[in-house]
Amino acid sequence: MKQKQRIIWGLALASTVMLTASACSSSTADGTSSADAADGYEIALSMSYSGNDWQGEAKNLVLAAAQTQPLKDKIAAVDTFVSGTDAQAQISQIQQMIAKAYDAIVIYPISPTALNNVIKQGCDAGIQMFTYDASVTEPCAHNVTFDQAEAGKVTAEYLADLMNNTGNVVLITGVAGTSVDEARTTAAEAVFKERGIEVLDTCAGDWAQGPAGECMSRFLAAFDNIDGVWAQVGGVAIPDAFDAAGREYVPMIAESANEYRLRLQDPEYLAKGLVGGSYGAPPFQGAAALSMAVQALEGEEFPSTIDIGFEWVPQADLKMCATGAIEELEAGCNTFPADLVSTGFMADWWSPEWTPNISLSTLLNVEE
Amino acid sequence: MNDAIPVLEMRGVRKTYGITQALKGISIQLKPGRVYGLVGENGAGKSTLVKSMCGAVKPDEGELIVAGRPVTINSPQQARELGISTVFQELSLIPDLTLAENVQLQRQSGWIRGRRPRITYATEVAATWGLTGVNVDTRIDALSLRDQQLAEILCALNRPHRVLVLDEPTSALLPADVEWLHAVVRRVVAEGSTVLLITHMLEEIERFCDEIYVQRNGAIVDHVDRADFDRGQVIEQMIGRSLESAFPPIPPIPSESEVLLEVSSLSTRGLLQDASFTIKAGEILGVAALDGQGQNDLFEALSGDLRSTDGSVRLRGLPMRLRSPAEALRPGGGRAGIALVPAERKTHGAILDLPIRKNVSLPILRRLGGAFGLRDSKETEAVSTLLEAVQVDRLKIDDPVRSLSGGNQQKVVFAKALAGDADVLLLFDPTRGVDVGTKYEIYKLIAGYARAGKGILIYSTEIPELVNICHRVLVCYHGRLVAERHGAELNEHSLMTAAIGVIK
Amino acid sequence: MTTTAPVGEKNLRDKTSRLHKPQRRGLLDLGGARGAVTAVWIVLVLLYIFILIFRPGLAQLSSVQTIVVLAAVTAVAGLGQGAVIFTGGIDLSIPWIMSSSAIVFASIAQGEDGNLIVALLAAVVIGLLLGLANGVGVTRFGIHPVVMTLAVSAILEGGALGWTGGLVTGSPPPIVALFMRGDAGSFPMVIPALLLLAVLVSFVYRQTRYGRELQAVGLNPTASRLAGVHSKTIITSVYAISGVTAALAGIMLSGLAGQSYLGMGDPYLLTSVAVVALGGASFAGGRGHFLGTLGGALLLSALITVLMTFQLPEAIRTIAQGSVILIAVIAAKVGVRPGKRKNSDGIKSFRRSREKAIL
Amino acid sequence: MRALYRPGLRLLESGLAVPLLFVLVLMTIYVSASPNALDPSQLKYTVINASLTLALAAAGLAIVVLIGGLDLSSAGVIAVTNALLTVNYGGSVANQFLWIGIAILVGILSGLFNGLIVHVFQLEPVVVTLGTSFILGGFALLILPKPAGLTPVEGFSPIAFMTSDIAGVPIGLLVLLTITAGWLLMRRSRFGSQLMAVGSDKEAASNSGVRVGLVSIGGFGVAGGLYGLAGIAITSQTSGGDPNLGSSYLLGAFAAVVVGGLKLGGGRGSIIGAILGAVAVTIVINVLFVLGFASFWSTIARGVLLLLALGVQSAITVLLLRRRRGQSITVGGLS
Repeated sequence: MKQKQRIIWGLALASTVMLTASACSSSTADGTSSADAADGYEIALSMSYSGNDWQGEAKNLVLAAAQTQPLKDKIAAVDTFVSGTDAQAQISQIQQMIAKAYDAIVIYPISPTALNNVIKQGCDAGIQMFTYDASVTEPCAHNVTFDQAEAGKVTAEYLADLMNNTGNVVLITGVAGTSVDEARTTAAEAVFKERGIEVLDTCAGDWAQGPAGECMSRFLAAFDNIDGVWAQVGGVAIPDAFDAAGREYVPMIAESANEYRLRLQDPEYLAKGLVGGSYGAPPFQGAAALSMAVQALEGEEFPSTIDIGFEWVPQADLKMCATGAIEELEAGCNTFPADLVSTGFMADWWSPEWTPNISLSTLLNVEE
Repeated sequence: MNDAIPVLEMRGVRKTYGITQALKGISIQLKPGRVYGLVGENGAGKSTLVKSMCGAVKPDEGELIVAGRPVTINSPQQARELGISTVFQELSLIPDLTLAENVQLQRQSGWIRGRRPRITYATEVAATWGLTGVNVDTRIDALSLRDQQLAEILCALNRPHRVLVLDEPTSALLPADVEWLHAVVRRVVAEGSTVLLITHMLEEIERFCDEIYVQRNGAIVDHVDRADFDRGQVIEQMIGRSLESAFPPIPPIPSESEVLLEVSSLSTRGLLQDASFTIKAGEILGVAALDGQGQNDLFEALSGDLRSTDGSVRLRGLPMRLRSPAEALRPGGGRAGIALVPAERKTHGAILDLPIRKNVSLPILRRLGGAFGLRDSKETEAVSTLLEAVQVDRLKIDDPVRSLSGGNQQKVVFAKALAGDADVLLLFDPTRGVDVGTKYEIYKLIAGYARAGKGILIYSTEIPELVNICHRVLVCYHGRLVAERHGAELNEHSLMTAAIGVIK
Repeated sequence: MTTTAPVGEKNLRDKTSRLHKPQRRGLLDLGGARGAVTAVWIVLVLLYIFILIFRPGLAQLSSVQTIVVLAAVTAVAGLGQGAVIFTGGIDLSIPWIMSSSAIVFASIAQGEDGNLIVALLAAVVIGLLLGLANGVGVTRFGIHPVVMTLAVSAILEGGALGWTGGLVTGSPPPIVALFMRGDAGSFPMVIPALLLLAVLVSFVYRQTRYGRELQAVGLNPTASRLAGVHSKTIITSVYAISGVTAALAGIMLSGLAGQSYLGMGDPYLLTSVAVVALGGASFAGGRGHFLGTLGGALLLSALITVLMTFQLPEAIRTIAQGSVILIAVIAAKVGVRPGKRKNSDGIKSFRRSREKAIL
Repeated sequence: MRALYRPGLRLLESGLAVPLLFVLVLMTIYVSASPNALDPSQLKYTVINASLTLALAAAGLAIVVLIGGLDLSSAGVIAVTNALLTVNYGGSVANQFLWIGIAILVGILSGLFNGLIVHVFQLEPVVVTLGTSFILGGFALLILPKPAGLTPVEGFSPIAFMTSDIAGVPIGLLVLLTITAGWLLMRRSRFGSQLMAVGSDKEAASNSGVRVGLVSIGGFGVAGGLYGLAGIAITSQTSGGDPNLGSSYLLGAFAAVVVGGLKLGGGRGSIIGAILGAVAVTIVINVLFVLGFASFWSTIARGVLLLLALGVQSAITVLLLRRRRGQSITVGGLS
C-alpha cells in the first residue's frame, strides 16, 4: 500500500515538473521567435558553453550585431544553441543544423579537431562554416581568431619592461590542456627566458577568478621573491590576494575585465602601486565571424584563418566611458562605470569595424 | 561398516571469534553410507562446525581429513571439489538469478549455454529428485521461503556429494516435505554417500539418523548410536543440566491485576489476521508458532515497526498510535510505552560498533539533557543502573558492544529495552544463541519485570522455554491466533500439536 | 558486582581489554574514526615539519594562513559531504548547490554590504530546500542517493544557465571578501570561524541528542529505528545540512573570487569527496568526523602548495593528489583493523537492513 | 497465452522495458518533429555516433554497478586512452592496430588495478576509483599537454573506420551490437552468472562456490576495457585528442546506467539497458533541439529523465511484478 502510494506521488511529482517545464519552455524557446518574419539569411550559432561572462558577452554581441545595421536587413534570424562541454553533443548539434539547412553556421568550437568531420559535411552541403576565437584544423572552415602567441609575446615583453628585465615572475595560466593556453604561455615563457627573467612557477587558473585567486594566494604563500605576475585571468582576484597577504603589489598582466581596468585607474589602487596592462580575447570575434559569414554568403572569398587582432591596453591607454555611447566608444574609451555592467564584464567588446553601431546599452539590452 | 575409512574426519578443530570460543577442539568421524545427526542448543557452535567443514570459515587449529588425506579447505569452492556439499541455514542461493541459473551455478562442472537447454536441464534435475511443478525460470527472490529451501536442497543434491551437510533444512518445510527429505536422505546414503543433519527437532533425528553427535558450548559432549538414543538424556547433555532446574519460578499474577495491553482484531498486510488478546499487569504471555506463521508481523506491528491495516491496540485503556517504534516507545503525554527486544541481536537489537553507553541510552536521550546538551554524569548513572539490573560489568560501559560475548550482547539489548521503563515488553526469541548461564539470567530478568507489575509478550522457538516461563501461551498458525493454553493444558505436547495446525 | 559474571568470561576479560580498546570518552568523541583522524593530523604535522626543513618560506604565518583559508571552502563543503557519507550516502549535487546559491547571493547582494543579511538568508534557504529535496527523495521515495543528487544537480545546472543566461549580475558584498581574505594582512575572520565550526560540530556530535542519534543511524538505521530514533528524519537532515554547507561554501568561494559565476562549484564534486576520504570516513557509513575532514582539507591544501614550490607541472600535481587519496584510504584500512576483516555475516545482514531502512 | 505472457514479463523483469520505452517514445517525437531524422546518415551522426562514446562508457560502468560498486574512473580512462592514441597513432596499419590494442589494454589494466585495490584492501569502490581518476587524469595531461589532431593516415585507418559506415550501416551500430552480443554470450557463461551473483549477494555467492574476489576484479577489468573502447570511440569521433574531454562522460554515464534500468547496489539489469539508456540520454538532447527548446533545458531534461526512469521502473516492479509468492513446488516420490 505504502509503496504504491509512494509511486503515485512520485509520478505526480514528476509529471508536475514536466508540465512546468513545458509551460516555461514556450516562453523561453529561443531562436524561433524572430525566424519567420523578414527575408534574409538564416544563421545558426553553435557554442560549446555559455556559462561565463566572456561567452555570454560574445553571444549577446552576435545577437546585437544581427539586430543592428549593417547586418539587420540581411539576416532573418540567428538561432543560438549551446551544447555544453561534451564534444559529441556539439557534433550532433551541428549535424542537425546542417539538416535544417541554415545558410551559415557560426561556431565556438570545443576542440580544434573534434568538429572537423561535421564541418566538412557542412561545407559540402554549401553552408558557410565560421568559427571564432578557438580554431579548427579543417581547411574548409574559416577561423576568425587572433594570434594567441603574439598576445603572449606582447604582454610578456611589456611586463619584462616594467620589471626592468630582472627578477622572478609567476604565471597564472588558463585551463591546462587547451591550445589557447599552450600558445600564450609558451610565447610568454620564451620572452621571459630571452629577457633573463626567471619563471618561478606556473599554476592553472582555469580562466576564472576563483582558481586564479587561489593560485596567487598559494604563490604568495610559497614564494617571497615574486617581482611580476603574468596572468591570463585574475585581474580582480590577484590584487585581492596581495591585499590579503599584506604584500606589496608587483607589476601584473591580466585580462580585459572591466573591474580590473577600473582598478588600474583607481587612485586608491594606484596609491598602493598597482601597475600593469590588460589584454584578452576580444568578445567581438563572434560578431566579426557573423559579419564575415554574411559577406561570404554575398560572394566574398575568405581565407581559412582570419586574424582580426586583439586589444592590448597598457595602463596609460586606459580611458573611462561615461555611458558607453557610440561616439564615446569611437573616441577610444575602453573602461565602463561599475554601476553599468556586471563584475565579470569584459571591457574589450567594441570594435569600430565589426560592431560599429552597437552601444553599451544596445549590448546590455539585447533580446534573445 | 564401522571399519570403513571415514569419508570425513575432524581432529581437534578450534575456532575463536574475538573472545568467544565457538569450537573447542572438535573431533568427529563421518563414515560412508551413514546418516549422522548433530544436535545442540542454539549457540552451541553447530553452525560454526558446519562452516568450518565446508570452507566458509577457516579453523584456527586442528586437522581435516577427507578420505584419509589431510586437507585444508580455504573456500567453499574447495570444499565442493572435495565432495562436501552443504545446505546452509541462511539460504545461499542468489536472489537475483533464476532457479535454473542457480542450479547451473552450483554445479561443479560443465556449463550449459542458452536459456532453454538450461531450463530443460534444471527441470530434469528437479524431476530426478521428485520435485515437480517447478517453474525453474523464476527468480529466487520471487519464490516462497519453502520453495527457496527446497531449491537450496535441490542444488546441493545436484553437486557431487560424498558428504551432504544439511544445516537446519526443515525450518521452512511442510510435514509432507519432511517425508520427501527423508526419502532423499535414504537415497543418498544408499548411493554410498554420507549425510550430516543438523537440526533441533529431535523427532527428525530419531527418524533420519544412524549416529548422533551432541554438541554443547563448542565441544562434542556425546556420540551415541541410534539404538542407544534417549531423548531425555540427550536434552540434558545439550543443555548441561536437567530441565527442571533450568527455569526460575514464575511469579504469580496478582488477583486484582488490571488489564495492561488490549489488542483487538489486529491485522497486517502480510500474514497476521484478526489477532485479539489482552495482557494483565504482571503477566508473562507466550506466543508459540513454527517459523513464519505471522508471529513476526504481530511483534513488528505492536512495536510500531510495521503498520497494521486493521484493529486497535490500547495500553492502560488508552489507544496507541503505532506508526513508528518511536511512537510505541513514547506514546506521548509522558506515558510509558511498548519496548521490543528484536530477534536479530546483531543487526536489529544492538549497534555493535557503538559503546554500551551509547546503545543503552539511545531510547532515553531525551531524559539525559542538561543546559549543555547531554549530561555525562546523568547518563553514566542511568546506564550503570541498567547494566547492574541486567548484570553486565558496569566498568565496560565505554566498550563497544561487539567486544562482548553473545550473551552479554543480548543483556545489553535488554538493558536498552528496559531503559524506557516500558509498560509492555515484547521479547522475540530472546534466548537465541545465548549460553545456558545467561539464559537463566534472562529468565530471571523476565520474571523480575513481571513481578514489578509490567506485562510481557514473549515468542520463542523453544517450546519448553514457553511452557516453563509463561503464565499463558497463545498459538499462532497461518496468521491467526488459533489456540490458547494455560494451567494444566500448558505443556509441550499440546503447544506443538496446535502449532502444526492440529487442534482438537 | 563483577561476581555475577559467568565464570567462563572472567578469565577472558583481560584478553578483551587488549583486543578492543575501549572508546573512553574524553573531551572529544571521534567514535570509530579516532585512529584515522589522529593519523591525518599526525601526517599534517609531519608535513609541516617537512615544510619547516625544506621550504621554510612556507612555514611563516601568512603562508599558513593562506593554506588554511583556501582549505576552508573545501572543509565546509566537506562537512556536508561527510555528514551524508556518514549515513552511507553520497551527495553529487554539492557543486551546483554551491554555484546556484552563490549566484543568488551575488544577485541579491549587488555588491552592497547592506544587502548581506537578505542575500545570505536567501542563499542558505535555497541550499536548505535543495538539500531537503535530496533527503526527501532518498528517504521517502527510496531513490538511491547517487540518482537523486545527480538529478537535482542536473536540474540546477540547467536552471542556473537558463536563469542567468550565462551572465551573472551582481557581486558578493565586500564584507564577504574581507571575511575570507582579511584586510592588508590582518587576520581573515574565516579562520576563527572555521575553528568555531569545528568546536560546534564536535559539540553537536558528542554532546547532543542529534549527534548521538546520528552516530547510531550511521552505523545501523534499522536498530536505531527500533530504539525509537526517527532514522528517516535524521537521514533527511544530513542532506539538508549538506545543502546548507554547500550554500555557505559557495558564498565563501564567491568572497574569495570576488564574483559568482556558473560552474564555480565544479571542482568541489571530487574534492569534497576526497577530503572526507582523507579524513578517514567509511563510505559504508557510521565512521567519520568533521575534524578528520578538516584535517583532510588542510592536508590537501598544504600538499598542493608544497608541490607548487617544487615547480611540478599540473599533471604531476593531479597524480600526486590521487595517490595521496589512495594511500590514505589504504593506510586507514590497514591501520584501523590490522589484518582483520569485519565479520562478513555482519556486513551482509547489515547491508540488508540498511537497504530496508532506506527504501 | 502463457507463451506470450512470459517474454513480456521477462522483459519487464530484466529492467529493459524502461529504456526501450524511453528510446521509442523519444525517437517517435524526434522523427515526427524532424522527418529526415530517419535518413541513414542523419541517424548515424545524430543518434549512433553521438551516443557511441557515452554508450561504451555506460556499458563499462554498468558492469561495475552490476557487481555492486560505483566507478568514478571512467573519465580518467577515456582521457588517458584518448591521449595515448593521439600522440602515438599513425604509421602502418599494423602500428595503428597495435596502439588500439594498447589503448584497450591500458583500460583493462586500470580496471584490474581498481579491482585489485578494492578487493585486497576491502575498500569501497567509490573511494578507490576517485583516487585513480585523479591519477589517470594527471597521466592524460602528462601524455598530451594540449589538444591535438591525429596524424593523418594514408589509406585505411581503423580509428576513422569506427565512426564511418559500410553500405549505410554505421560501424558504431555494429560495435554496439557486438558489445550487446558479447554481453549476451557473457551473461550465458559461467562468468556472467557469477558476476550477477556477486552483485546480488556477495556472501551467498561465496557460499555458492563463486570466487568473489576474482570475479569482481575481472568485472572491473572488463569495465576498464570498455572505457578504453570509449576512449577509442571519442578519438575516432573527434579525430584528435583533448585531455579535458573525458570529464563530461562521468555523470552522463551514471545517468545512462540509471535510465537503463540497472539497480545501483548490484545484481539487476544489463549492459544492453545501459547502452539504450545512453541512447535515450543522447536523443533527449536532439528532441529538445528540434522542438526548439533553449539549450539549458537539455541538462534539466537529463535530471527529470533520471527521476522519471526510476519512477516508471519502480511502478513496474510494484504494480506488475509483485506477485503473491506461491508455493509452487510439489514434492513427490523419488523415481
